[in-house]
Amino acid sequence: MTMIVQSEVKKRTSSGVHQKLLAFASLIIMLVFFSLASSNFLQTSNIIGILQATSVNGVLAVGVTLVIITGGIDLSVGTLMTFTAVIAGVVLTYLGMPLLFGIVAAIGAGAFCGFISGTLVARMKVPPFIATLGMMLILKGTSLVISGTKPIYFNNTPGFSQISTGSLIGQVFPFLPIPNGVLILFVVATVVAFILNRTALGRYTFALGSNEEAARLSGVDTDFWKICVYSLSGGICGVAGLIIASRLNSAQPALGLGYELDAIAAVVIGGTSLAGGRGSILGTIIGAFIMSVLLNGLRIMSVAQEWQTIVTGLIIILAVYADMVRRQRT
Amino acid sequence: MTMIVQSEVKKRTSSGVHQKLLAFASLIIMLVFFSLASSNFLQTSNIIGILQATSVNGVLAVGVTLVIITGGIDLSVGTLMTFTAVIAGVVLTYLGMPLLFGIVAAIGAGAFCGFISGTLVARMKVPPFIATLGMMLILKGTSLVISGTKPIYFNNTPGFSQISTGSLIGQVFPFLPIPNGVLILFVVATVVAFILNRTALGRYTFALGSNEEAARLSGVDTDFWKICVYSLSGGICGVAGLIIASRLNSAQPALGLGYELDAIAAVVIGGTSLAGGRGSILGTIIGAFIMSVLLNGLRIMSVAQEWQTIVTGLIIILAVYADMVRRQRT
Amino acid sequence: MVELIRLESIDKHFPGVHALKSVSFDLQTGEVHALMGENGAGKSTLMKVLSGILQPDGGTIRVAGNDVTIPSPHAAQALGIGMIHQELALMNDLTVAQNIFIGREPRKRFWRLDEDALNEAAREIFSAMNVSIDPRAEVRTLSVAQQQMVEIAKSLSHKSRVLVMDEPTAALNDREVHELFTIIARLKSEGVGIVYISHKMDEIKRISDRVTVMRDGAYVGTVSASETPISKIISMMVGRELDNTQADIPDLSGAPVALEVRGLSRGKEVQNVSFSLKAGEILGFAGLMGAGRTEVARLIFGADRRDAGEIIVHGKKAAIASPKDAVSAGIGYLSEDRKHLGLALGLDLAANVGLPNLGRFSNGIGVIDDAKLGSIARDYIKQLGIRTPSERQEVRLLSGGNQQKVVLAKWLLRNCDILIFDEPTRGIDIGAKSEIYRLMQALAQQGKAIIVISSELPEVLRLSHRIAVMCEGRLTGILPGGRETTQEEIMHLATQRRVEIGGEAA
Amino acid sequence: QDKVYIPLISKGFQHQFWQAVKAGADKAATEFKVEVTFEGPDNETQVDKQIDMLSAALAKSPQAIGFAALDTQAATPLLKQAQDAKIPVIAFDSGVDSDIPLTTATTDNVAAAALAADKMAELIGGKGKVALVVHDQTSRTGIDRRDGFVNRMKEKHPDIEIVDIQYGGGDQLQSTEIAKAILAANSDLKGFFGANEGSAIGVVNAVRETGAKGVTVIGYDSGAAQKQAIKDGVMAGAITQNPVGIGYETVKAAVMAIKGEELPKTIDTGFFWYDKTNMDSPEISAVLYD
Ligand SMILES: Nc1ncnc2c1ncn2[C@@H]1O[C@H](COP(=O)(O)OP(=O)(O)OP(=O)(O)O)[C@@H](O)[C@H]1O
Ligand SMILES: Nc1ncnc2c1ncn2[C@@H]1O[C@H](COP(=O)(O)OP(=O)(O)OP(=O)(O)O)[C@@H](O)[C@H]1O
Ligand SMILES: [Mg+2]
Ligand SMILES: [Mg+2]
Repeated sequence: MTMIVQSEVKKRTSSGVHQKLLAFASLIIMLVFFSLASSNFLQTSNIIGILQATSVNGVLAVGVTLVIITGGIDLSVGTLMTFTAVIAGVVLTYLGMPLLFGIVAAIGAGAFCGFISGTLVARMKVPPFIATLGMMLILKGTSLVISGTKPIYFNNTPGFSQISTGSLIGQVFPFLPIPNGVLILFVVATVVAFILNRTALGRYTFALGSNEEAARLSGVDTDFWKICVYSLSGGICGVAGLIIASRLNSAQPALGLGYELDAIAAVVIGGTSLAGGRGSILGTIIGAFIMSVLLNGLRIMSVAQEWQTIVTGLIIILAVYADMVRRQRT
Repeated sequence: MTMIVQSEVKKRTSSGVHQKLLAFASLIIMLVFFSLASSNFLQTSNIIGILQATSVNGVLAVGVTLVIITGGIDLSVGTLMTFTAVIAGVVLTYLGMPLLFGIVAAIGAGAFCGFISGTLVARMKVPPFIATLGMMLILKGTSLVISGTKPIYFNNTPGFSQISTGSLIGQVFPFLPIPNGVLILFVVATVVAFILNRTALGRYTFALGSNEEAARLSGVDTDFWKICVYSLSGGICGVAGLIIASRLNSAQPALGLGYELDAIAAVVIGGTSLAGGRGSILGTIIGAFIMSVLLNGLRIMSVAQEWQTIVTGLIIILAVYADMVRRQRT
Repeated sequence: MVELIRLESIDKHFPGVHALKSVSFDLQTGEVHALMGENGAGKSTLMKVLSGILQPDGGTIRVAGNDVTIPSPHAAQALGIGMIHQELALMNDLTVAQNIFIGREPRKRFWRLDEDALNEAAREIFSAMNVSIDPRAEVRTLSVAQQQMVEIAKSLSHKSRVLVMDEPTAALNDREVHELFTIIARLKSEGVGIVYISHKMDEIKRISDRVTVMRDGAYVGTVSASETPISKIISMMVGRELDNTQADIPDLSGAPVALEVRGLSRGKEVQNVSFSLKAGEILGFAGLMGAGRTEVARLIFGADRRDAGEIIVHGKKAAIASPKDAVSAGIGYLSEDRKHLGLALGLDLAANVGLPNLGRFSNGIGVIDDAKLGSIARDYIKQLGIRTPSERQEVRLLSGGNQQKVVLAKWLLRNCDILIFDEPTRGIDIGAKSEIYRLMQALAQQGKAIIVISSELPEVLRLSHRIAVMCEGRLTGILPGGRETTQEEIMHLATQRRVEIGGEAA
Repeated sequence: QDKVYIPLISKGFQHQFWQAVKAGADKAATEFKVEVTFEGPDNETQVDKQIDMLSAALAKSPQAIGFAALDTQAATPLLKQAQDAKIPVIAFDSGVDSDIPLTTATTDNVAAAALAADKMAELIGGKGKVALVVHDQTSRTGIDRRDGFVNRMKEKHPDIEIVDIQYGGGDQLQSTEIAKAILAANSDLKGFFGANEGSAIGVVNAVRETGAKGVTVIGYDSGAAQKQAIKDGVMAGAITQNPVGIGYETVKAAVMAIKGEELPKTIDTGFFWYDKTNMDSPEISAVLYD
């Protein structure tokens, strides 16, 4: 993680530690504020709760960051997550296959749906908004049809709930009972950050968003790479599907709508431009944490729900505004 | 590239009657299909039901079209609509003021909120997605706070429900009992189309989306005009708020979330590009009708609900794809 | 003559770049004052300060004797200062006339804009400029040269007292340049002061009264245009003398044919174009604006779909359906529109240079060797004299000419057998230009086949071994290169319109 | 066409509760040889979407119609239209502010939530802190269950303090996060009430994930996960309505109305407390669903 942090910051601005800390400013201010406001906030269990609450949205946001950097958008991430959870349910519970098959099926199904969205966008030139809106509806319906409009429980696959709620880290360091879901989030983020900053796929992702025609005229097979990006993003939704299914120990076919907005919001709060061409995974992770820390803090403070909503709206605007001002300064 | 460019030119400049009809193609195919599939579809009452179902989303979509043409986006339209309905409720029911005050208050409140979003976007350079996401949350919470989390009924303002459900046209032509809500939709659409195509505000709307920097370098006060566009769009949301409140004879404070996606979808189905710079109100209206005809038709055919969702997704993609192909051909 | 503008000790910093170091500049009524300097010298930056786009860090601006601040382009317009921008700043979705009068539309009653008056006014401006562009056409459908004419028309419509022209002729050919100069002469006689930025030395001699030279963001000196020899100006700019001789045309009779094109056609833009190109040969393409040269290049490169025609590379028919196919067949294409088609402006220099070449810099699983890419990018920065703080600078922050060099580097690195350069020296300073000529000649000597499309006849004449001339989508003839071909011969072929041919045939 | 057609417009569709209502309706449809369709909006705020559904249903000229109103007044004009067309309307789940529906097949949510409050008081010994996760702040069922629970506590169990009420939209994940935050803020929490299936599961998940001790969880509705939680002892018990019964009675009443038979003003399908001790009894297991 540290490595990525450094490289990303260096790449953007090439100014030192100071800069790095500032990027976290809103997050840190919020953390300090809530710690002072409620003594319950800094409890280990609550911190772990926040981490866990970020895992699903964080993973989705990482996936959608890729698509947004290409200049696209993916509205289907929420229902795709649900769809992959249902697929895992069918494979593990209905077909009774071993755990690994379920994992592969979920991620594979996600990548496949991403592939379809990508093909619609790249080859058939359907605007991303429409292609993924259509996918969102199709997957929502399909999840209901496949599951028979009822949850699929994973009671026959005992290891399944460990995917997100177990703690590998906790087994090694008992004082750090970080749930696997969070671990997965960081692994996914690290891998994707690596892909984005170090590999050809990542470079083309940026090039597509920056100037697709220029990339095409450079001999880059833009359609192919775009499809790759959507497929990768879909596969990542599959990971999110596994995390949420494991956490609820069930695939809830009706869930998922609305998650796309949270994920996109995290991405944009994290400084990635919806116009494409620029963005970072670190930013997205910070964005996702800003959202979950905010919600958790307000809940801990027992702020009435309608006021929670208002404050969240204000803080999101403020955080992004502060970030804009900071960037213009430096 | 060149091919597309040229075809679009032709479309704009030398668009014959033929061409215009083709734009309706998906809509007409759907109408024909559903008429054949179910004898109930073409009943007057059902047609009026479709028109009425389109009025709210149609008005919202017209408003958001303006913002999208500037290259922005407005996620707050749904909750802004609700907010204006609640304001009308407060003015008419809680304060007992006459009908006209309620109407002015709702539209004024909408324009004011649009003004704030516009200021955030234009002057404070907050990305539109974030500014309006924040507004969406703020307005959602504020509606609940103001209304005391319960619906406000308009039982003391007898004329109120006439705003959308009465029929001025029906009074003149009894065989055409078109509800006022639909009339309002067409009036709003006509006025906005006029503004967009014939006035300076419209010109600058396109200019902003096409190349804001160029407009600024040409001495256009881009910030001012952008704020105007958001304010106008907000005022239009106020009209939608009146229509829906009148239709439900109540201001439902929790309603509204998710409406933004329907509105944006109608705009994009209607051929307006999310990248800004191009779009038309006629397209948006067609897009809104495609969505409501589709839903109504599937309901009339008693398609199971989960399949309705799937088919809707497929048709949306297909309609837009067909439109892309058509444009490339001609 | 009265002093219109006086800029004194203007300073401007960008992150990592000291773009203007206490620069002074003045402009009188009725004069054409040329501003010269290498790419990245700070010419555009200085003029952006004058036209309110950038705010200086220090220094004073006087307009007609009064100290002023110019906080916005709008304020500049109010002071009578108009500017033609180097980077075309037009609204693609609006029509030509709408672009020209943006912000100043004539109105009718009920807030309506008067479209007819708008189009009529635009038509008048064009007819005064002696060019034919449909005011109702959407700007995105125009070629770069036409867009440049629209920019000029736009600045003329302001009726400014001061007109800044930042490389107005970069995209124009001789005939259009001639029209522009007629306009400039007229404006001059009306007392308008003109700041003229160009890298074309002959133009400076033809129209300017005084020349101010900048180097590395600093003021070098101001001289009289008529009394100062070009070589003196050049040495002020680059600090050394340039070799300006034409290379000999090599004997290519034994060389293999690298590229052959047969019957290439697409709509009206390209009709039945056939030619062949040998390894080691430089084939120039001349023609007027819209002659179809760019389109021929795009068809060969697979950027557009051709209606008919064969492309034969190294004796084998190449199935080129996309730029990817062309690149794998060893063809590179340097586009004329660097901003829209050549560069990913938001990415850094190294990433742009790497774009067609990532295969070479990545391992089996696609991990890029950024260190290697970076060091190669630095090599090109040195070789081409790209003015940039580092190879990590975003391309959009480079000066126009330096951006062009980045596009060049990208294709040089790709090392294609067949290279198509479409207006390769557009906006490139004289020093770098001769460097690029030298590079092309060296590439040809290495056995590469090169097509150079250029609207500057001297450039075509100097570089080409043979010269293909196009008119209205047809290849009207291929002339030998070297000293025996004259500009007149080329112009004759370039204006050989269809009617005339029809007449001959009849 | 020959078959009698009765559309049911419900408040929801995807949730297990509504699926159970649908199952009951389908059962009655087979029994009475009628055709039934079942439709409802995505969530309980979408009043106007429900109106559009009702409008489309009426356009199909059904013989009768079942309707669970999201807002008690909003549908009045359409119900009038139904009345004019002589289409009998049967209300289910909650009533309509109108005398057009011939009968209402419903549960008294207020009374049911009050029973949950009484059980809670009993289980935690009459005093301590209690929190609620409710599915919706504005829908009828959300309000009734919240108020039923809270008011009963105020009236009958003054030593019990309600420390927090938050709303999770019935989304299991969101409800889980909310419940965890409430647990973190109130380490001495004694009781937790989840006001529908999603909310209840959220509370259960939160208790499981945090390992909180000594929290008495009471749920609402049923479903496999809730039943399991009761078996595991994480949940003390829950209130169930009889959704299958609601669906069944609605269709049955519609059939009777078509035949012109007399109907009672309301059909109370009842609610039940269930816990480890009575879950498997025949009368309780009949009203539970998976
Ligand atoms: N916004 C900016 N941020 C950072 N650097 C900039 C910016 N604008 C210009 N520069 C730098 O300032 C220097 C001067 O640029 P300028 O565009 O004025 O050059 P120029 O003389 O017009 O060159 P050319 O002939 O290539 O157009 C260049 O090194 C350029 O990279
Ligand atoms: N993007 C475009 N869309 C539509 N027509 C175009 C486009 N680009 C060029 N054309 C037209 O195609 C024809 C050939 O243009 P092309 O750009 O190939 O000419 P050229 O010889 O390269 O001239 P130029 O000096 O303008 O670059 C012209 O009639 C031109 O107007
Ligand atoms: Mg310049
Ligand atoms: Mg050209």
